[in-house]
Amino acid sequence: MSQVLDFKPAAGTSADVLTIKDLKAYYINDMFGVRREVRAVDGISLTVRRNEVYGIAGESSSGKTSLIKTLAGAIRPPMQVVGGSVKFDFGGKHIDVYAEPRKMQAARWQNLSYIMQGSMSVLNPVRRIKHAFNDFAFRHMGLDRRAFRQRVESHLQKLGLDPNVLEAFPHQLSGGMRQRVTIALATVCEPEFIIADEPTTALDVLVQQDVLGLIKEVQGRLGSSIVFVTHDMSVHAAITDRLAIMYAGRLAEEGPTQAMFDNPQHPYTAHLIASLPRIGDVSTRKSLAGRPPSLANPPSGCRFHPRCPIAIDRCSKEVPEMLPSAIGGRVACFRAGEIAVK
Amino acid sequence: MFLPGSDRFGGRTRLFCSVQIGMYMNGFLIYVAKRFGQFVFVVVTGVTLAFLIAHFSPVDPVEQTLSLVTNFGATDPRSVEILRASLRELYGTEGSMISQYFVFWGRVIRGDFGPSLSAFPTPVMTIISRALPWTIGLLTLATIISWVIGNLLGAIAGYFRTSRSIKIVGLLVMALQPIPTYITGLTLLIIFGFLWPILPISGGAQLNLEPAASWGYISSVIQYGTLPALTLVLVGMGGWFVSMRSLVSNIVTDDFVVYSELAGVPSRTVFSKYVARNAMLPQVTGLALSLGNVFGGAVIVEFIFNYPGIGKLMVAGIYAGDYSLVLGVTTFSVIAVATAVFLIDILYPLIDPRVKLG
Amino acid sequence: MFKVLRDLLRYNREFLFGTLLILIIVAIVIASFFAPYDEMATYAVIPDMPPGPEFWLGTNSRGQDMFWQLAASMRNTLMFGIVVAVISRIIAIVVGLVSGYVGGKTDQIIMAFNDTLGALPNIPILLLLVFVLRDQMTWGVLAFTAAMLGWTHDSRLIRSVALSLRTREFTRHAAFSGMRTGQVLLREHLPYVMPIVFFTTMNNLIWAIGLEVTLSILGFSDINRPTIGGMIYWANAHSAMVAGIWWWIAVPMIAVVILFLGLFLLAMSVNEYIDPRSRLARMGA
Amino acid sequence: MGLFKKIALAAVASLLVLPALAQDFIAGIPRNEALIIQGPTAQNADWFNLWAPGGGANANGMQQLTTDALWWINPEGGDNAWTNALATEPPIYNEDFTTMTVKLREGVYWSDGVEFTADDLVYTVQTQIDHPGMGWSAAFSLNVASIESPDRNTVIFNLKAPNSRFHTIFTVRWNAAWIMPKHVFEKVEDPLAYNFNPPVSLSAYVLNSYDKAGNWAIWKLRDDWQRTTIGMAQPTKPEVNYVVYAASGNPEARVIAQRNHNLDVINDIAPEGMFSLMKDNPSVAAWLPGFPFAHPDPTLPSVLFNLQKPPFDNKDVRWALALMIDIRAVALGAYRGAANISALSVPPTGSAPDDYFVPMQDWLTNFELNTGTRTIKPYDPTVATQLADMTRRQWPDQIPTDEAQLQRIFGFGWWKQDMAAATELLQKAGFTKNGNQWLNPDGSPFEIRVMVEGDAVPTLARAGTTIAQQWSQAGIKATVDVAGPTNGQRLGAGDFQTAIYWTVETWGGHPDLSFFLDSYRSDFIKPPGEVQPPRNMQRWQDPRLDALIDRNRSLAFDSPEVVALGLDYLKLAVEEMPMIPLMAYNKFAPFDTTYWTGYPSAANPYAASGPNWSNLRYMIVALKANPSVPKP
Repeated sequence: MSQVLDFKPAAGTSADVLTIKDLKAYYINDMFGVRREVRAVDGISLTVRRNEVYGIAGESSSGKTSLIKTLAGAIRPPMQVVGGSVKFDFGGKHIDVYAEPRKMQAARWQNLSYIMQGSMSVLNPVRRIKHAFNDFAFRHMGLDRRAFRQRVESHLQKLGLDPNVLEAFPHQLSGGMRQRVTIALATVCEPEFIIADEPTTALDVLVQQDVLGLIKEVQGRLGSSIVFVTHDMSVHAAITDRLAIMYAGRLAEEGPTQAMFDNPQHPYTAHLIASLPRIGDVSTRKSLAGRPPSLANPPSGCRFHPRCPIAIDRCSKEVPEMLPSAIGGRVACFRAGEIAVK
Repeated sequence: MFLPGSDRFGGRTRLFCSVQIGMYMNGFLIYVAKRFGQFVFVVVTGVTLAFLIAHFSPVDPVEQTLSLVTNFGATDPRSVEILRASLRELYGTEGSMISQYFVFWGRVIRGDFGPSLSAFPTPVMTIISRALPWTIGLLTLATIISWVIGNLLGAIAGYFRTSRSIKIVGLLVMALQPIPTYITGLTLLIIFGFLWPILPISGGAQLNLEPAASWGYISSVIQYGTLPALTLVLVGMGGWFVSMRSLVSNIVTDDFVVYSELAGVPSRTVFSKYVARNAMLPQVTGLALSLGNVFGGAVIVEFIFNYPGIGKLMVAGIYAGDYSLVLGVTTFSVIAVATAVFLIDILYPLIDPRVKLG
Repeated sequence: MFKVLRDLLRYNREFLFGTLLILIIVAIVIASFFAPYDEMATYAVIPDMPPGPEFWLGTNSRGQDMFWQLAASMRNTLMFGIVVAVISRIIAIVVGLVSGYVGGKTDQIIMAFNDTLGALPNIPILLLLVFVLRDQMTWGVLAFTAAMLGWTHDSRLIRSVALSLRTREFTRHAAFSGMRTGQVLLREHLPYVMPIVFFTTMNNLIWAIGLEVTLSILGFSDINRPTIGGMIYWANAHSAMVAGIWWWIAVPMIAVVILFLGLFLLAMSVNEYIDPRSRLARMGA
Repeated sequence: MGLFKKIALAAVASLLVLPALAQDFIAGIPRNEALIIQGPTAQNADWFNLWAPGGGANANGMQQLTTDALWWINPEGGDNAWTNALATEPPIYNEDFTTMTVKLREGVYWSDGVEFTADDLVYTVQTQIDHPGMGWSAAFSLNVASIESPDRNTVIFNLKAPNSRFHTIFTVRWNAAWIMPKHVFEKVEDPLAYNFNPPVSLSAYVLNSYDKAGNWAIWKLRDDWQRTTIGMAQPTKPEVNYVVYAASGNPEARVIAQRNHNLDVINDIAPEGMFSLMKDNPSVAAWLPGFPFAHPDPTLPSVLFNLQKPPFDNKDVRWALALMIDIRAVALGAYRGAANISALSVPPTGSAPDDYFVPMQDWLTNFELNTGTRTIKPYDPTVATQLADMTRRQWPDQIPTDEAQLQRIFGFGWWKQDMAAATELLQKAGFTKNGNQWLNPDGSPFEIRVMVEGDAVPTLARAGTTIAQQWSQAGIKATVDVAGPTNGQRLGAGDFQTAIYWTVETWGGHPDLSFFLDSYRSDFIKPPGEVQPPRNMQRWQDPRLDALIDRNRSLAFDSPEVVALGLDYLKLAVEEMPMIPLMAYNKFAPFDTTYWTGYPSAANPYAASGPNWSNLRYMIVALKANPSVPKP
């Protein structure tokens, strides 16, 4: 793509950057006497490989935001991790997020960065952009002030941003510009792992394209892994290498993006893909009956069964395990592969 | 000013909005003009209100002076008659209400509220200007201290919600807040003036000290101001504490705070530069809005501790039936409070870059 | 509503404690209607008796039983606060809802006036009025004046809520279906601002009673009428503190602290309850 | 939370440091050389011109310590009440009281070294005649036709009309026409606009320093203190080097300050504060060594009626209201029993008990009142004894038992509360009773408003509430109005029904009643609605009274007939009851003996007590340092 593509992953390390095992994170609320457990993340296992874009999809309140908050070690009460583990491997530097919080703290931004949803509000409204760079990145770079400033400016230029934005306040920038600044901020330390949480959601379509391109380009250049979260399946189709589908706090299916779009194994995946608008298709999309389940009081068995068009008796009684799927991924469904995409 | 877009993205300048630094000054002037308009509106309303109330006073300044003069000693009825005639001439309370209203405005603008009756012939303005430094000093200090401590504790309590010791301090601070100023002040007076007499309970500074920039004088002023200021601080900081705590506990869930935490920005920086810095902004506005009440508190505190400020002056004026003094102090305090609010308002853009200057 | 109250009582310690404190006050107020002595009477009992089995809260130097004085005073003081709160609530609701609903220039003008009144220092204005009116300054006049000064802050709060309601779906529905503005405000908007009104009522009560106490202590109110501030005024007039009649000062002071703490705790817990964020947390997001 | 702990630690630490910071009460002046007196807050602190309006109430030491006049009367002085100050002898009137000759003292100097002469006196009178706004201008204009000064020690006043009391303008009880320094004022263009700062003193003390905000003024002993009238009478150098007038806050703050030995002389506090000081502080002295400790001022708080307002123009109504009062309850309510009650219309103080009260007892006991249905003898000579018995329970070893002594402390007798007689009197006046409520002759409810000044004079406010309550219990709805500072104005304008205040004030040390009586003549009485000049606020008009006043004007000041005339006035006042006399104004003025001893007392009444009285100067020069004074 460009002459600046000169970063390669370090050799000699394992292929997985992130390993999540049976992670459980609940909101536990004890207010006015009502104890509620909201099982936002309920037994999820997954791995993210080096130099890949890993997508997480799902409806709103499916727990995807909770999942990435949990894997980034960014939860605050009332949310608690009640089981499982999150482990990173940054080029041989192993971190168990919930066992070694100090190590995790040190790795932030250097090895692991974050592009957040809602570009409007992720920057401190009363401080100039340069302060954000100072706060976030300075201590990781080991540079003096001047060199750091030069580094930031050249980084911004690489991303097509005028270094003058450093002197601006967030409110003086447009939405797209702010998102670019955020991306610049997240990539300035050249981290191995980037979490992108709906980075394009609030942007108009053209800007979206632009930002996606930018993310892809930076990822390619740095060789980082990205966990990319969005409910927009078309974005996943455009950018991710592998894709995980979340439903009600659990994974429904995981696999290579392209294969999943071609041949979804889980009825819910099939539904999500089917609801994508396609050029030339004028038929009305059939929307799924019912609403997403309450995470405080989820249905028994397979959590999708009340809305599933092909549910059988067993689905309401037993919880389906994540098992290898036909397309080289994993799926949690007793009738995996039985539904075809039109 | 437009930032040039990069070639790579086809020069999409539409992405980049202008950085409006050049517009800043112009917008600031408009903002100041608006605030000034509000200031003038407040002053006019307050002064008119004071004039109207005072105008319907049953207190006749001439008779008031007479009764002050003839309160003691032998008084010959005939001499009182002569004195009354000469006083009528002096005060000149003639003319229609409208003309008196304009005469009053003339006086307000000139800062001339006439001679005080209880301190005849000293001008009211002279008396006010003597009392003013005390009140300004006490109020500024106490307000800043209570604002800083209240907000600091509130911010700490909002940010570090789980700490037990902070919860206890928070409860104490909040429990003090609804107690009326007089009761807090009287309690402090009983404790530190009566049961354990270690602090002066009356006056503004040591006797026989000339105001000077000497350590002796300043330390004396501090000592005499301790109990009044402490009262105002104890009463004042609870409100700041409560509102700051709730502001902070809202702000900590804001994206930019969460983001900075995710980024591993040290929690001290997050607390001070992200949380407190943002939560402070509404508190500055709140400070401006609360000044009127703070001034009311000063009246009480000065009364309790015999502190030689504006508030005590006003109460003394009422007790002495000093018509011109009371009217002067009221008018003056309306203007003073409005001015302070105006000052805070125009300084606000300096701390909040987002303020809509248009 | 009842369930909310029960939940609050059962699960919110601040609310429970606040309610208990207020119940103490209410019990005292109710007791005032069964007083064996005329509340104005002096030298009805032996003066200067310390608190004990015969006189629970002691007697003062004017020969009044402190308990019954406190009861009558609490009733009168509370009455004052409630009158102020009710009048100023009505003004605040009307101004806030109308300003928020109508919006635009009208809103700006109303709020400019609102802020002007809010920026005036209350105490000097009230003192000037006291100075001018003297013994025509009955508690009714004082309550009315206080109410006139005490609504601006709350009307701004209510306005901000009304402003957000204005763009909501149901407002448009109501407006399209031909409801008059007054009806929209009364039927659709008022219920939304009621929790805020409740919260500000507590604060307003605290403010109004504080005002009454202050003015009475300074001797700027009707000294014939027993009030909390009046009790302290008479105690000061008899140098109760240095004379060692500590209960004469302590009783009204403690009573007013109980009242204020109670109101404050109620306001706090209700505020927490109606705060959208904590509500959200409760419902599970 | 480290930050928080630091804050808490700092708060505690600063609290502990405070006592270490404690400063001397007065900067730069040894405490044992200074006498600290309760002063007012003087808003016009840099105004020392006593002769211009407003300056007359300058009670921060100016008029007490630096001024002088021709003669002084000590209200408690008894036979020695009269003092010749700047004059060497009492005034010399001619036969028909149209000239008054004054002989002046030699060797008296102003504090700037200029000698006082007749020129100063002539200048004082002439300047005030020329400037109508000045304090004593009217008094001089009305009386003085011309002034002669044949030599430096003699001044002769030629009066416009006979006046046997002209000298009282120059005679100090509280104040008088103070002598102006000619050499200072003659250089001034307008004596009314001149602030006289720094003031030149004619007495033993001179201004040392003052607070512009008026919270304190400090006066120091003149080096040439001997060249003043007070110094000449003083055998040894006064020991008080500095006199500090300090604004001392509310009554409780004053008590606390005296307990902390930072306030030697208190002007006035509530009775409770006095009792507390006397009980707990052995170093505190007072006018009377035992209960009630107070100094009775020569003023007479009374229930004033507005005689121009019906039904108070009816003598029977006034008497009925008097008989409804239980004076013992009033004394307990106002003063906790520490009251010096009086049934007569002169204050029971100074020489009055001997001059008037003792001689009147028989007449009072036999005084008969016609209630319309019968004749009663309302006087109860034992009331004061009963009061003493009631307070003795609380102060067992303080109350004497000797009746003569008791009379000096608690007063003589008063009217016995007599509801039956009051009922008859009201019925006689056409009132009817409906249940427990009295109705006016026209059938409307009989309601009375009782005006009190309020906080400024708390004891009278308390008396007012007690009396209002007694009337209410008797079936007349009475409400108390607190007039505050408008009190004087409302009294003057007649804007009251009844009021608790004093319109009778005497020399104290002299039986002459002209001090108040002269202003009672009917030609000063204004029609309703117009402002009545002091002091006849009740607007009492009676030809018999006018006759008495006229007679008094032609009597010499020291004539024995003065007392006989006074007795006639008292009898008239009893019969007419134009006001209900209650008691002397008992002033609670405790002295701290930690630093100074030898304060005046009932046993040694060489000066009146109370720091705003001008003759306080006699006390200041007489004080001795306490030998056991704590070392600074």
